[in-house]
Amino acid sequence: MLDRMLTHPELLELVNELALQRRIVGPVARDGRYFYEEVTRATDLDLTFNYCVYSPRGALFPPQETLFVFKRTNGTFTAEPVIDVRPTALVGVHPCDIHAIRLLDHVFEQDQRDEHYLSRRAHTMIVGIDCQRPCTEGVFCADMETNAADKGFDVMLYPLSDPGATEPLYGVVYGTSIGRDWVLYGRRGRIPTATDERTFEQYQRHKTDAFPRMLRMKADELPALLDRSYDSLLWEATARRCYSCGSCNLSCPTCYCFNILDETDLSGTTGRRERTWDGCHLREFAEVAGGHNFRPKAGSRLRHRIYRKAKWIRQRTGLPGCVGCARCDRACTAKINSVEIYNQLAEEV
Amino acid sequence: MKPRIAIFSLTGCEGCSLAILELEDQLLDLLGAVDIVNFREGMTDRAWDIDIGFVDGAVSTPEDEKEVRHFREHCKVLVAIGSCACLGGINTLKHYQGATGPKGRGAIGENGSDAYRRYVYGDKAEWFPTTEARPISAVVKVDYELPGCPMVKEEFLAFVTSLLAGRTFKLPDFAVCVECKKRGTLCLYEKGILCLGPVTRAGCNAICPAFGSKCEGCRGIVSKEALVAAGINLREQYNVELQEVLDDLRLYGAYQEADLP
Amino acid sequence: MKNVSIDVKHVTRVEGHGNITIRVQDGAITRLELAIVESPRFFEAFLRGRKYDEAPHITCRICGICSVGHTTASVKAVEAACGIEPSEQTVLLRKLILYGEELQSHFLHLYFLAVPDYFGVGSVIPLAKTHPDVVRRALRMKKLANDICAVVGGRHIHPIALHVGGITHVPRDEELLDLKRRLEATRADLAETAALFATLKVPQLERPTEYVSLKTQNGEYAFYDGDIVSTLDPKPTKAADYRSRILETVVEHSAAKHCRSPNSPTYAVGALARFNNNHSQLHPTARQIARTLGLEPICNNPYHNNTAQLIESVHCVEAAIEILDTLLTHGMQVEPLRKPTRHGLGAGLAEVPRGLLVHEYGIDAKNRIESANLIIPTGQNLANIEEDMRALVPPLLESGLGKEQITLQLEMLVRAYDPCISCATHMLDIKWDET
Amino acid sequence: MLAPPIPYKPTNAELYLPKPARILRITQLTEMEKHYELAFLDGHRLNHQPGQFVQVSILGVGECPISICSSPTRPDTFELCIRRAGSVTNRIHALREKDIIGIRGPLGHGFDVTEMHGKDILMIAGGLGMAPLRSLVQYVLDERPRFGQFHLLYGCREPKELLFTDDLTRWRESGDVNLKITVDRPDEQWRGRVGVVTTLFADLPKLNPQDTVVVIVGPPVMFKFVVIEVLARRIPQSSIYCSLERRMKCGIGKCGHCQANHVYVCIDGPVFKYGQLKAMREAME
Ligand SMILES: Cc1cc2nc3c(=O)[nH]c(=O)nc-3n(C[C@H](O)[C@H](O)[C@H](O)COP(=O)(O)OP(=O)(O)OC[C@H]3O[C@@H](n4cnc5c(N)ncnc54)[C@H](O)[C@@H]3O)c2cc1C
Ligand code: SF4
Ligand code: SF4
Ligand code: SF4
Repeated sequence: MLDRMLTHPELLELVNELALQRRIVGPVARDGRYFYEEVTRATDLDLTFNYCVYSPRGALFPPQETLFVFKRTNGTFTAEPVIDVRPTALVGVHPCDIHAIRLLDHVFEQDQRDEHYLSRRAHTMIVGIDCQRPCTEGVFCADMETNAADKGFDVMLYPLSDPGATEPLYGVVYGTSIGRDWVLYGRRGRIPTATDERTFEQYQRHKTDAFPRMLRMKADELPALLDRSYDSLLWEATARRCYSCGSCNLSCPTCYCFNILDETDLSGTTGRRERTWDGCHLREFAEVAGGHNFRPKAGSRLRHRIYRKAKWIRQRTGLPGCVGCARCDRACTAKINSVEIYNQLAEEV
Repeated sequence: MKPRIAIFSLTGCEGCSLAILELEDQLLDLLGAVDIVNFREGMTDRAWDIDIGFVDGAVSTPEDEKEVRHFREHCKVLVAIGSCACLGGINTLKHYQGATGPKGRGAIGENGSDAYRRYVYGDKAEWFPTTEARPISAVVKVDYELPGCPMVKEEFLAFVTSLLAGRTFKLPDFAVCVECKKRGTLCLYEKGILCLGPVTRAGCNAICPAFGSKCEGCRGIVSKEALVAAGINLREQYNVELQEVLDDLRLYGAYQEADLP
Repeated sequence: MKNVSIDVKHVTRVEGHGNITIRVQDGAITRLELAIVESPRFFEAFLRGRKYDEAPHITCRICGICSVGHTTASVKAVEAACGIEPSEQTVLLRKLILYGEELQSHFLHLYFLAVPDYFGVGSVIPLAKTHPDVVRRALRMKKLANDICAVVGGRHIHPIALHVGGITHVPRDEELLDLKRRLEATRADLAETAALFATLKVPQLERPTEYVSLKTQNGEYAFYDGDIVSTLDPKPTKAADYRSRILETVVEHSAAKHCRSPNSPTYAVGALARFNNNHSQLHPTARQIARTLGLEPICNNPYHNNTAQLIESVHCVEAAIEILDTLLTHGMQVEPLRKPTRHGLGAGLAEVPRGLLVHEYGIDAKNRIESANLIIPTGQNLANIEEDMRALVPPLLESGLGKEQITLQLEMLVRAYDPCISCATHMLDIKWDET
Repeated sequence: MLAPPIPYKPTNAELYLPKPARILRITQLTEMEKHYELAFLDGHRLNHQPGQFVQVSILGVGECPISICSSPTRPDTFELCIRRAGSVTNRIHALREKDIIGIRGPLGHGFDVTEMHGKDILMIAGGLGMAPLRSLVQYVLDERPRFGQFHLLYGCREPKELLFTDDLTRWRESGDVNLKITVDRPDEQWRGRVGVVTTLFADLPKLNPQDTVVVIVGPPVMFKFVVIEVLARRIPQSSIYCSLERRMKCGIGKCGHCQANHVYVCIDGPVFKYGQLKAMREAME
């Protein structure tokens, strides 16, 4: 059921209004690709983007952020947490990335609330945009059941116009009162008609057919497949090519691991404790003082990542640990491909 | 007591020492935190009781060898800065000339391998004493290395602050790609360019890819395993022989070749 | 003083290692040398066999202080050899970054290397305590110059984005606007710098000298481009014919390649040379400063090279602002690098901070470099510095100054040329006997 | 018109903040290990369970996880035993009494002591494993009437590596615990047992499998062999506890470093039951 219809110019006007209140981050064309970037005007966004090279996770979980600042004074110290709460709107988030953000939300909420993430998240509004067809080759979001999202956004836009039309007409679904208020307070758009609903149904039917299945098994069969594959020789065989460069981790929207580092100024009396993205493919990730490494070989690290994505995260959170965006596969200069790995493992049994 | 610091230069472009002067925003704080007691490029006075000595440039003449031993003797901590001092740097390219051939990192005089000298100085070649170009660690014990062509000035600052704060300083143990991802740079492989990032030690904040240019490996090879993987990938995935890429890797770090597979 | 022997081992506050040796016996100079003890590096040799587009990234490593200059001459030489015409946008960006480097180098030289002499201190470090405002201003100006280089090329030392056939990165509008704003603000700093230099007493030395530099035909004060001219022979010579104006010879007694011109046994290049040849093409503001500082063409006092650098800095700031305006008006696009259309020999000339720089390469059909020749400003100046010293020493001796004073004057003279010895050493070394 | 933003107030902003604690006493235990007694500056008590750990901070250097080696039954202060191993621990070793360090915690899951009440206890410590175990030993001794038999086996490579030797003497003399010690490599003075820790099993009386709780803390190599001895005595897998070590950064289940298979050692552990570990291939490797 649609909540509202918006024309493209209406949407841009709404975004421009939003820009008065929030930093706007959305897809921008650069180097012939799309990237999530901060813009000042709605027209700088390109909502017809196919996919963004990197997910929007950096807007919520930045590559490096300060946890607290400290000061050492006469023998003791004081420390002050740094909570960065710039109101933000992520405009143009695809369903896969919405699923990934839901996972981050869960992880940073679970057990102990991590306010560095959660405060930023609370100040972030998400305007989703649905994909009617795969954004690019190699994605397996349909297999992961993440090519559509029914929650995790404030507003979802369905680009309902025919592909030939010059300007899309968006079917709008509200996810939260924040999203609804944005559209309604803005007094833009109109109430959907029965025709709109029919177009929307048609859109959904087309969509189902448009996504090819890449995996030989269903997402919920992956944990069992991996259970059987712990000792497969495939890990080592594939990882022979692995640079341990971590590009797969760092471009993945569901990777949330981080390192913690201290930085000081030249006087040494003040400083910051920072967290920065880390990745389980990096050699030192599981190394302890004295040099023992719990995952010393690229093969064990590759296995760890794949298990996390397809089994352990789901096991711990009930949410998909991989959203099928294939960013890891594209980022890997060694052309190590997760779909290929799953399918090869399936062959073994 | 403020640490007494010296900055020395051997064979190189002195860009690394210069990089210290380019820390404009931090220079006054730096001068407040340390005493620079010996820095020919920037000052006249020179002293010889030194806590931390930074050396840029490679060892490439008998004179360099003598000097670097002298530095070692007078510095409690000796730090190689820049690719020349850490890896031999661009100077080592001279060994890939004329009769020497690509693999002949031999001593001067062998197989006419001082062809480079003749090319520049003609029949006066003998007047210019030169030896194999080497990182300073090939001659003396080095406590820390800050590679990069030029040295990454932010890393230099991080090094000095770590030392002042009592933190152990460690070079990143991961590849440049990590920093590309953190910066959000489009990977050059997506533009069909074989970048050396996956085999090169990070710490430069992936500045070359960020400016559209492939990583040239100036910070040295991150690990042997990565290089082995490169050999396999280039042949199997990209149809390129490792040797061609080695030619690129040689730009700043031909001396590493001893460690290559 | 009848017998004097001066040995300055490692002249400080210059780029690279240089020694001064002077022997005076019975009042006559028996030996006078500025020797370069920096190790030779063999760039021309190891360029051979490398890919054509690697030349700029290799040759910028000749020198950290003028790496943008080397890159500029290098891309121009390769493009001349390979028949590549860079786009207008590329040329504008290259000029902008070259201005950045001229400024960075001039500021560094004026404030860090030369000013301490006038304040009678050994380095800029004590000035941080006694004259913090001067040092802070110097740092602010230098940082701006660096940031120009960083915005265009990624960094000042060994710039990244400058390539044969184009530029691999375009700055964002906000970055350009920021530079423009800061360049405009730096006018005040330059005025104060000029005021400071107006108070400094510049040593006197007049020795008729030939000054060689590039000159453009389009009225632009030459940095990026131009033909060779000199104060003795203003007829322009094209880059490709540089050999008719710069004669590299092996001088037996010094075993170094010296440069002379068809007109003089030694000549000078650098800021003063450019000023002497192209004074009328300076931006009006720069000409105004020249008048205030009392510098007029043709000036034969090498110590005024510093004054010329200051005047050029004013010019570069104005010229950079003009380029920024053009770039901001037209907007920028990422352009693909242009590829070779032919192969052969090509020369690239540029005016870098220390003077005329020549790169020349032969590129073969496989786009590999087969020959290289590099002529570096300091290399051209060395013989001239020696001549200046020859003129300077006798009056100094007569004036009854102490050895220390004489040494300082000599060092100041060397520093006035702002020699970049790292650059020069690909070609020059001097041996001498210890007496 | 835009909707007014919804106010949001962070509720847990101090998650990563260490609290200042004063070092009251330092004892050099061995060449590599020092023993620290600490108390929070603001008078707060740590209120931990045996087996939990804290994150110790030297601001400007970093933070590292250290087990609490004192028992919650002695609540006014808490104790740590720290081996010099890297940048943070080296700096801690350079500190003196009255100095202040940062403490975050207690963190992790410790031993479930109530489950142990009324049972016979067998503890096996290897090397530095004695540090986390000491907390539990003290607890059992302080609450002695709640427990049945108490055996403690302790193995080290060399006599000079034995931790808490004063405690060991006291414990043995108290008669409250059946303490056996062995070393792999004896020196001249050593009069005790020689051999790996499993050789001490021969000295144990017959265990009552249903009424015995076993706790194993030591290096991974020791672990497997000890488990075999214990299982051979028909102890159920749910009665065997052990403590794992992994690289840790956050200590609160976010940073991912300590993950071993599906578990996060910092929040799911560091204390696990053998039954859980069996499913974790990496923990056993
Ligand atoms: C639950 C737990 C309890 C521990 N209890 C004790 C104890 O009681 N006494 C003791 O001496 N040691 C203990 N350790 C080991 C101790 O944490 C490491 O020796 C310490 O982290 C080394 O830190 P460093 O900064 O000195 O070394 P570095 O090598 O400089 O390590 C840098 C960082 O890596 C991480 N790291 C490195 N090694 C380890 C490791 N072994 N475990 C966890 N993180 C690591 C830490 O975050 C550390 O700050 C324990 C470890 C864990 C996981
Ligand atoms: S594992 Fe790969 S496909 Fe899955 S979410 Fe991460 S980047 Fe996307
Ligand atoms: S991106 Fe590829 S090569 Fe790099 S760590 Fe991941 S799997 Fe290995
Ligand atoms: S551009 Fe180079 S360094 Fe960056 S991610 Fe790609 S391969 Fe790695």
